[in-house]
Amino acid sequence: MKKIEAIIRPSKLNEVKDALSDIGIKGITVSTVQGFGRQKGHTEVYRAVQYKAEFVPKIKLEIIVGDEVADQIVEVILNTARTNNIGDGKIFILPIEEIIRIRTGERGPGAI
Amino acid sequence: MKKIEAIIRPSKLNEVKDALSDIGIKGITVSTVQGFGRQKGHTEVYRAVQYKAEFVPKIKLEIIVGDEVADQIVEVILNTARTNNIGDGKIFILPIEEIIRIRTGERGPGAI
Amino acid sequence: MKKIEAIIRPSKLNEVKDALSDIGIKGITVSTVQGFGRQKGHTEVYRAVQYKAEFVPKIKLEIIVGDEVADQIVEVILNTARTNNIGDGKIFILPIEEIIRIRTGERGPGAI
Amino acid sequence: MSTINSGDTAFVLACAALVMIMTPGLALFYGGLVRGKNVLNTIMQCFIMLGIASVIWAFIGYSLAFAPDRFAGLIGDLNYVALKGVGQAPNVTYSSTLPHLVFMIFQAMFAIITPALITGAIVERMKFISFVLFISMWIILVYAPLAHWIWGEGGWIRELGALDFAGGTVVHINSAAAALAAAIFVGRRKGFLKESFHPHNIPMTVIGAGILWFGWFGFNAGSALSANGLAASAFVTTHLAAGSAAISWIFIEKLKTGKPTTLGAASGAIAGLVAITPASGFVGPIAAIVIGTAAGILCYLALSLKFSFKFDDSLDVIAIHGVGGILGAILTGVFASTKINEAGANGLLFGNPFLIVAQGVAVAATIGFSFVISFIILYIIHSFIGLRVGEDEEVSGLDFSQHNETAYLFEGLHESEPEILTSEKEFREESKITFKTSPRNG
Amino acid sequence: MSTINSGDTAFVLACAALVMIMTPGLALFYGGLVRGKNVLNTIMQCFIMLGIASVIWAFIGYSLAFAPDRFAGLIGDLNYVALKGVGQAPNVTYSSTLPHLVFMIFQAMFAIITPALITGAIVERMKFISFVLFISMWIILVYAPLAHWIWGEGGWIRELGALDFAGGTVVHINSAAAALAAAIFVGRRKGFLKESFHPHNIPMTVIGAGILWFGWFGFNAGSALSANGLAASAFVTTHLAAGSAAISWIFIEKLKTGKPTTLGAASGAIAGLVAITPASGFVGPIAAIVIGTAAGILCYLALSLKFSFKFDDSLDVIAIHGVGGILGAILTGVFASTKINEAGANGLLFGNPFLIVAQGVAVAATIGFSFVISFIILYIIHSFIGLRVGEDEEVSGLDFSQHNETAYLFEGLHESEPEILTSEKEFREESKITFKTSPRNG
Amino acid sequence: MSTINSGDTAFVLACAALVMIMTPGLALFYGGLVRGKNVLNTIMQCFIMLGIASVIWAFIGYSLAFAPDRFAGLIGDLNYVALKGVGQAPNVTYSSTLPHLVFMIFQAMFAIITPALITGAIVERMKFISFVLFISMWIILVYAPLAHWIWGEGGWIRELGALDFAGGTVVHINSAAAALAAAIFVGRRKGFLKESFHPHNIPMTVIGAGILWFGWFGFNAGSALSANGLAASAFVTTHLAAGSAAISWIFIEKLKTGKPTTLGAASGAIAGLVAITPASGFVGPIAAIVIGTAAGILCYLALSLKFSFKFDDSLDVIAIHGVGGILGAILTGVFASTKINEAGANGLLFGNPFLIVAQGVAVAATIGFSFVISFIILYIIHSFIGLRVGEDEEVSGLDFSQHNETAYLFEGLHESEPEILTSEKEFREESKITFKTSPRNG
Ligand SMILES: Nc1ncnc2c1ncn2[C@@H]1O[C@H](COP(=O)(O)OP(=O)(O)O)[C@@H](O)[C@H]1O
Ligand SMILES: Nc1ncnc2c1ncn2[C@@H]1O[C@H](COP(=O)(O)OP(=O)(O)O)[C@@H](O)[C@H]1O
Ligand SMILES: Nc1ncnc2c1ncn2[C@@H]1O[C@H](COP(=O)(O)OP(=O)(O)O)[C@@H](O)[C@H]1O
Repeated sequence: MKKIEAIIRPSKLNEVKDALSDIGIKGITVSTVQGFGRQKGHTEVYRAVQYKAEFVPKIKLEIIVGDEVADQIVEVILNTARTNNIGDGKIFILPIEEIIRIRTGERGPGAI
Repeated sequence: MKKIEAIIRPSKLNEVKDALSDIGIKGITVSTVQGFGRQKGHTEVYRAVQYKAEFVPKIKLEIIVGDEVADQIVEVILNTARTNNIGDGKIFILPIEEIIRIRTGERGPGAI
Repeated sequence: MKKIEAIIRPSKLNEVKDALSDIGIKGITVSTVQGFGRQKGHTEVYRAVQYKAEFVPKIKLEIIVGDEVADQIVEVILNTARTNNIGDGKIFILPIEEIIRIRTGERGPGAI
Repeated sequence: MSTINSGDTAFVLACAALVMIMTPGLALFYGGLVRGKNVLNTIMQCFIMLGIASVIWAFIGYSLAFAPDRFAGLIGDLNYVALKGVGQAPNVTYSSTLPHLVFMIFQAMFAIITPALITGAIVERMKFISFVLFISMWIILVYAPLAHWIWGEGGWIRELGALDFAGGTVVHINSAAAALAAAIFVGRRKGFLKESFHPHNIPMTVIGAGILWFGWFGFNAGSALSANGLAASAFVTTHLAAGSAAISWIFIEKLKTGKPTTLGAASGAIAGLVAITPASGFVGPIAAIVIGTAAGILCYLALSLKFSFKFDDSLDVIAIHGVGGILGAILTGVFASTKINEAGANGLLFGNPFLIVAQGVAVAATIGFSFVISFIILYIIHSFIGLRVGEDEEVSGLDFSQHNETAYLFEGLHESEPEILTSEKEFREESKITFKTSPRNG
Repeated sequence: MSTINSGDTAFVLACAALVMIMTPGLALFYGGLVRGKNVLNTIMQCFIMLGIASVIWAFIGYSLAFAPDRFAGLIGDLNYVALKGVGQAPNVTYSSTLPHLVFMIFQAMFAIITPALITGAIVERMKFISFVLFISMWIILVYAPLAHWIWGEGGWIRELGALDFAGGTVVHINSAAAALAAAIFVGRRKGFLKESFHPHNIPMTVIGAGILWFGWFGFNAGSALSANGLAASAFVTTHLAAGSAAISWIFIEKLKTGKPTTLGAASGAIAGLVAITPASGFVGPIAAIVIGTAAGILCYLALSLKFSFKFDDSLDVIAIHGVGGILGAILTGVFASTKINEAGANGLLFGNPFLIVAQGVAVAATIGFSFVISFIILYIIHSFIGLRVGEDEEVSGLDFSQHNETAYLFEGLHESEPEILTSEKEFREESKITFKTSPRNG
Repeated sequence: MSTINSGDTAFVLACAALVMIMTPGLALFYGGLVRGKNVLNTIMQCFIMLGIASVIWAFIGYSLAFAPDRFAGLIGDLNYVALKGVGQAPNVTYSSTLPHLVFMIFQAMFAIITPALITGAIVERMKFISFVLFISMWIILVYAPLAHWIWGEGGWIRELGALDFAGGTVVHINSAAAALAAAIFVGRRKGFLKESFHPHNIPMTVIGAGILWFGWFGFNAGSALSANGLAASAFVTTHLAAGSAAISWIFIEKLKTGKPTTLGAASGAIAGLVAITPASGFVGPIAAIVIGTAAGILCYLALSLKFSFKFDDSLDVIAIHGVGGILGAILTGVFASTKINEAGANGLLFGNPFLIVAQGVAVAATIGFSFVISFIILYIIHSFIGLRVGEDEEVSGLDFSQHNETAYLFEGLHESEPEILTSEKEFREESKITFKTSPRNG
C-alpha cells in the first residue's frame, strides 16, 4: 500500500475529486495548507502600506491506496490538477505499513 | 519507531485523547481535516436550493511512538473511536526514520 | 529523498522559513495544528469558570528534500526554532518513494 | 384634552425602534456565547420572536394586557383584539399625547424581547418547533397577564402600589423564572460540568452588549412615554447603572480569578441595565450608580447558583436577569423618590417602608406565576411532541439538525464547494440543482 | 404658514439616520451571502454608495427629482443644483414643518440604498470601476427621473393617482428591474448551476437583516414627514408585515424542504418589508399582516425564476425586491383606505377599482423605464471598458483582484505574517516596507 | 423663559444614544484592524470607557468642564460634583429648552469616546491596568479642562472667538495629541517595520465605520442642542463630508497603489467625519464637500508620518484624527459663515481673516496642553507600575495575557473542548469545574 499526498490549487479540488471518484477511489482526506514555493503570493495593501504575502493557500490530499492503483492516481491528478502555471503543486508517494478501518477493525487493503 | 495517523470523528477526540493519555502517551498532534468517503455529508438548504456537502469534518491525529506500543495505541483508538456507524475513520501506520526533540536536540525513541 | 515534518511554535515560523530559504530550500508546505504534549495550554476564564485548554497551537512544516540536505535542514530548524522552553516541538524524518511536479510531470529529486 | 405632541411621538417611536434592535442585539449577545454549531439556532430563536411575538401581540396579547380590566385586576378584556380600535388617536388611559398605535407598538417590542431572553437557558438542545410552541403559549398565558397585573390600568399589583418603571418584573424576573422552569425541564446539555462550552465568538457577544445598551435607552427612557425631564432622568440612570456594573463586575472578577475579562465587562453592563430597569424612572443618578455597582457584584456571585443546584442555565439568564431583576425591584423600594417622579412613591430611604413590601409581593407573585405556568406549558408540549432534540442532533449541532444550515464557511475550501443535487428534469442534463419551490417539482 | 416643528424635525432627522444605517446593514446582509473571497467587494459596493450617491444627489440628483417640474411631469429643473436654495427654511411643496435640508437629506438616503440594492444581482464578478460608472449614471438617468415621476410635485405617475408611500416602485421595483438588466448583461458566475455558492457567514446576514428592519422604520414611518398618527401607523404596518413575512417564508420552506431556516426567516422579513413599503402609509395593521404573509410565500416561490430563466441573480434581488415590490404595489391598490390616510385613496376593497389600475401603470412604467435605460448604460460601459473581471480574477476572488485586500486572517498563521516590501531608501536597511504615500516616493 | 421643548429633548436624547453607539462602533473599527490575538483587548479598551468615563464624568468631569468658570477661563468649579443640582430643569447657560440632565449626558458621551480614540495608538502592547489608570487621570486632567476652555461658558478659547461646533479640537486633536504621547512613550510593537500587522477582520472594521458614521449624526447635529434648521444643516454637512472623503481617499489610493480599497473607503469616511466636526454647524454643504475631499487626501498622505518619524501609531490616530482635526479646525476658519449660523462667525472666505488666527491658537493650545499633560501622566504611571506588557505577553497576545480569554473558537475542534478544572469538593467526583465565585471556595 502507498500513501499519496498531493498539494494542489484550491480551485482544482472539485475536478480532482470527481476524477478520482470516477476511477473508483472511495476515500480521500483533504486539508487546507499554506504553500511556500516558486509561486509568489499576492501583494496586498492596507492603509497605503504594501504587504507581500509569501504563503499561497493550497489544498492537500491524502489518499491511501493499494500499490496497483498508485500510478493510475498519479496520472489522474496530473491530468486534472495541471494548469501549466507555476504553483500547480506536487505529488509525494510514501510507503505505508498498515491500514485499519476503525468501524470494523479490518486491516490491510480491504480496509481502504 | 512508527508514525500512527488516525482519522476520527470530531466528537470522539476528547475520549481518544484521554484514553491515550491514560496509557502514557505524552505527545499528539491534532489537525482538522475534511473527509471524503463512504459516509455522506449533510444536505444543507439555502434559499430553497439544496446542497449536498460531500466533505465531512474529521480530526486527524498524528502520533509518533516506539514500535512496541504501536499495537496498543491502535487498540485504544479502535476501542474509543468506534461507533459502528459508517464514517468512524481509519488508522494508518507509517515507518519513520528519525525523531528529534527541538528543545534538546535528542534523537531517537528518547525524543518521543 | 526524505520527508521532514517539523512541529514548531507559531512565533518561530518566519524565522525558520527565512533560514531555510537562505540555505536554498525552495518549497515548504505549512499547516496549523494543535499540539498535545508536555507544554500545557492556557487557563481561560469565562463567566467565572476556569477552563484549561489542553491543546496548544503549533505550526507543522512539511519539506521534501534530497537525502543529502536532510541533515542540514534539521540543523537549521534546531537552531532557529529552539527557545529552550518546553513546547519547542519535534522533527520527524520519514522515507519517501517518489515525488512528482504536477506542472511538468517531472519525477524524482529534480521535481523538488 | 388629548392632543398629539410631535416631540413625544417622535421620541417614543424612536424608542420603539431602539427596543426593536435589542432583539437582534440579544441574538448577537447569545449567539457569540454558544458553540459555532449552534449559533444559527440561537440567533433564530431570538430573531423569530420579531415575527411570532409581534403577530400574537397584535391579535390578542395587547388586548389581554392593556384593554380595560376584566376580572379583578387579572386580565384585560378583548376590546383590542386584532387591534380593533387601536388607531391614530390617543388612548388617554396610558398617554394623552401619543397615538394609541405608538403605545401599542412600543409595548409590542417588550413582548418580543422578553421571550427571547428565556432562550439563554435552553440553547444548544431544544427542538425549534417545541420552542416556538412554548413561546407562543407563554406570551398569551404568562406575559400578557403579568403585564396587565403590573402595568395595566386596574392591574392588581399596580393597584398595590408596586413600582416597575420599565420591566424589572414583567420582563426580567418573569423571563428568568420561565428560564428556570425551562432549564430544569429541558435538562442539561450533554457534557454539562464535564466539558467546557467555550464561547465561539466573544467579539460578537460584546457588540451584542453594545447594541443592547444602546437599545436600552429606548427601553427605559421611552417608558416615560414623553420626551421630558423624566425621560432624561431615566436615560441618565440607565447609562450610569450600566457603566458602574461593568466596572464592579470586572473588579470582583479581578479579585476572584486574577484578571478582568471582556466578557465580564459586557455581562456586567447587562446586569446593571437589568437592575436599573424597574428603578430607572424613580431614582436619581447616584442611586443608579449604587444599584449598578451592586448588580455587577451580586450577579457575578449568582453565577455559582447553577453549579450548586446543577441546572444548566446555559447563558446565565437566572444569574443576570433573575438576580439582577430582583435586586433592582427591591432597591427601587429603597431609593425611589417622588422628587424624581411625582407619579411614583418614596422608598425606604425617604421614609416609606411600605414600598419595599409591595416590591417584594410583586417579585414573589411574578416568580410564582411565571414559574408555575411556564412549567405547565412545558409539560404539555413535552407530553405531545417532546422538548429536546435527539442526542445525535445535539452532537452534530442544532444549526444543522433544526435548520439544515451551517453558519460559517471560511477560507480554504471555498473552491471545494459541495455539489448541488437536482431533481428538476430540465436541469439534470446540465446541472445538479435540487430546487424545491418549482411548481413542477412541488 | 410654515414654521418649523421641532418634533417633526427631530423625527425626520432620526429617520434619515435610520435609513443611512440601512446601507451598512445591506452590506452585511449581502456580504454574509457571498463567498469569503468576495465579501469586501460586496461590502464596498454598498458602502461606497454613501459617498458616490450622496455627492451626485447633492450636485444634481435632488434637483432633477424634486425641483419644480420641467417637462410634463418627466423631470425636475436645475433650480436646486448644488443645493442652491436648499436651506434651513421649509420647502412648502413637500413639507411646511421641516427645514428644506431635512427633506433633501432624507431623500438622499433613499438615493443611496437603491443602487446598493442592485449589487445583489452582480456580486462576485463585476469590475469595481464599471460598477461605479454604471451606478453614477444610473442615479442621474434612472433614479432621479423615476423619483420625480412618482414623488415629485407634478410627476406624471403621481398625477395619475398611483400611490407609493415609501418607495415600492421608486426603490424596490426600480432596483430589481435594473438588477435584471445587470444580471443578464454581466452574465452568470463561473460555476452557476454547477457549484454551490454557499453563504460564507449567515450570522452576518441575519444581523444585516436586523439592521435593515431597524432602519426600515425610518424608511417608512419617516415618509410621513411628520411625527404624527400617520407615522405611527406606517411604523406599525412595517413591523407587522416584516414579522408575518418571516413566519410565512419559514412556514412554506418547512413544507417544501422540511426545515425552517434562519436565512429564510431573514429573507422573509426583508420580503415583507419590501412589500409593505408602498402600502405602509395607506393600509391598516391587519392588511399589513396579509401583505406580509403573501410576500413571504410569493417571494419564496419566485426564487425559482432565476433557475427557470437561467439568469444569475446571485442574491435574489428580483425575487425579493422585484416580486415583493410588485406585490406590494398591487396590494396597495387593494387595501389602501382614506381612513388611514386622507391624502391617499381607497383601494379595491373599499370600492375603488381605479387605484389598482394606476398602480399597475406605475409598476409597468417603472419596470420598462428602469430596465431599458439600465441596459443602455450597461451597454455603453461594456463597449468602452467592459463589465466583468477576468476569469482568473473571478477565481482568485474580487477582494484581491479589485481591492488588493483579504477580508479575514484568522488564528494560527498570525505569526507568519507576510513580509513587508520597501522602496523607501531610508527604510531599506532596517525594514522592508513599501510606503506609497511618501512624497519622496510618489 | 425656559420651558422644555419636547422636540428638542427627543432630538438630543436620540443624539446622545447615537453618540453612545459610536463607542461600540469604534471597538469594531479598531478591533478588526488588530491581530486576532489582540481583538478582545482592543474592544475592551473602548467598551470599558462606557463604564469608567461615565462614572468619572458624573462625579467630577462634568463639573470641571461645565460648572461656572472658576479661574480665568481655565476650569469649572465644583458646583456640579456628583451631579448635584443637575436635574430635570434646564441649565439656561447651555440650553433653555432641554433638561439639564440631557445636556450633561450628551456631553458625557463625548467624554467616553474621546479617550477611546486614543487607544488606536497603543493597541497590542499596553497593560490594561495602566491603560485604565492613564485614561482615568486623563479625563480629569486633560479632557475636562479642554472642554471647559473651548465649550465652557467663560472658557478662554471660547472667549477668544475660536469655533468648534462638535469637537474638532476637544475630541479629535486632543485625542490625537495624547495618542502621539502614548505611542512614543509606550513604544513600538515588537516587529514594527519588519512584520506586517495585517488586519484580522476587515468586514468588522467597515461595519464599525458604518456605525461611527451613523452615530456621528448625533455627534454633530446633536451639537445644535435643538431640532432646528441648524441641526439639519450640521446633519447634511456631516454626511456630505464623510461621503466626499471616502471618495477622495480611494481616488488618491488608486493613483498611488493601483487599487481602491475597502479599508480606504472606511478610513476616508472617518477622516471626513473628523474634519467636518468643528465646521459642521458653521459651513454650507458645498464647503462640506470641499472639506471632506481635502481630508481624504491629506489624511491619506499623513499616513506616512509614522514611518518617517518611526513612532508606532498603530491604527493611525494621528494621521486621521490629528491631521483631519487640524484641517477641519483651520478650514472652519476659512468657510464659516454667519449665514449658516448666526451664533458663529465669518471665515476668511467671507472677509474675516481673524477667525483663522483664533482657530490656529485653539489648535496649538490643544496640542500643547494635551501632549504635555498626557506625557506627564504616562510618566507617572510608567514610574510606578510600567506601561507595557512583557515581550512574552505581547507574543502570546493581549487577549490572553490581559484578560485570560480567546476571541474565537471556530469549527473543527468544537468537540475537543478543553477540560474544566475544579476545586469545589462536591464537584470533584463528578466533574472538573473550577468555580471562582462560590462563597465556600472564595
Ligand atoms: N520541497 C517541497 N516540500 C514540501 N512542499 C513543497 C515542496 N516544493 C513545493 N511544495 C509545495 O508545492 C506548492 C507548489 O510549489 P511551487 O514551487 O510554487 O510550484 P510548482 O509546483 O509549479 O513547482 C508549494 O506552494 C508548496 O506547498
Ligand atoms: N483510502 C483513504 N485514504 C485516505 N483517507 C481515507 C481513505 N478512506 C477513508 N478515508 C478517511 O476516512 C474517513 C472515513 O471513511 P468512510 O469511508 O466515510 O467510513 P469508514 O471509515 O466507516 O469506512 C473519510 O472521511 C476519510 O477522511
Ligand atoms: N509523540 C508525539 N507524536 C506526535 N506529536 C508530538 C509527539 N510529542 C510531541 N508532539 C508535538 O510536539 C509538540 C511539543 O511537544 P511538548 O511535549 O509540548 O514539548 P517539547 O517538544 O519541548 O518536548 C506537541 O504540542 C505536539 O504537537
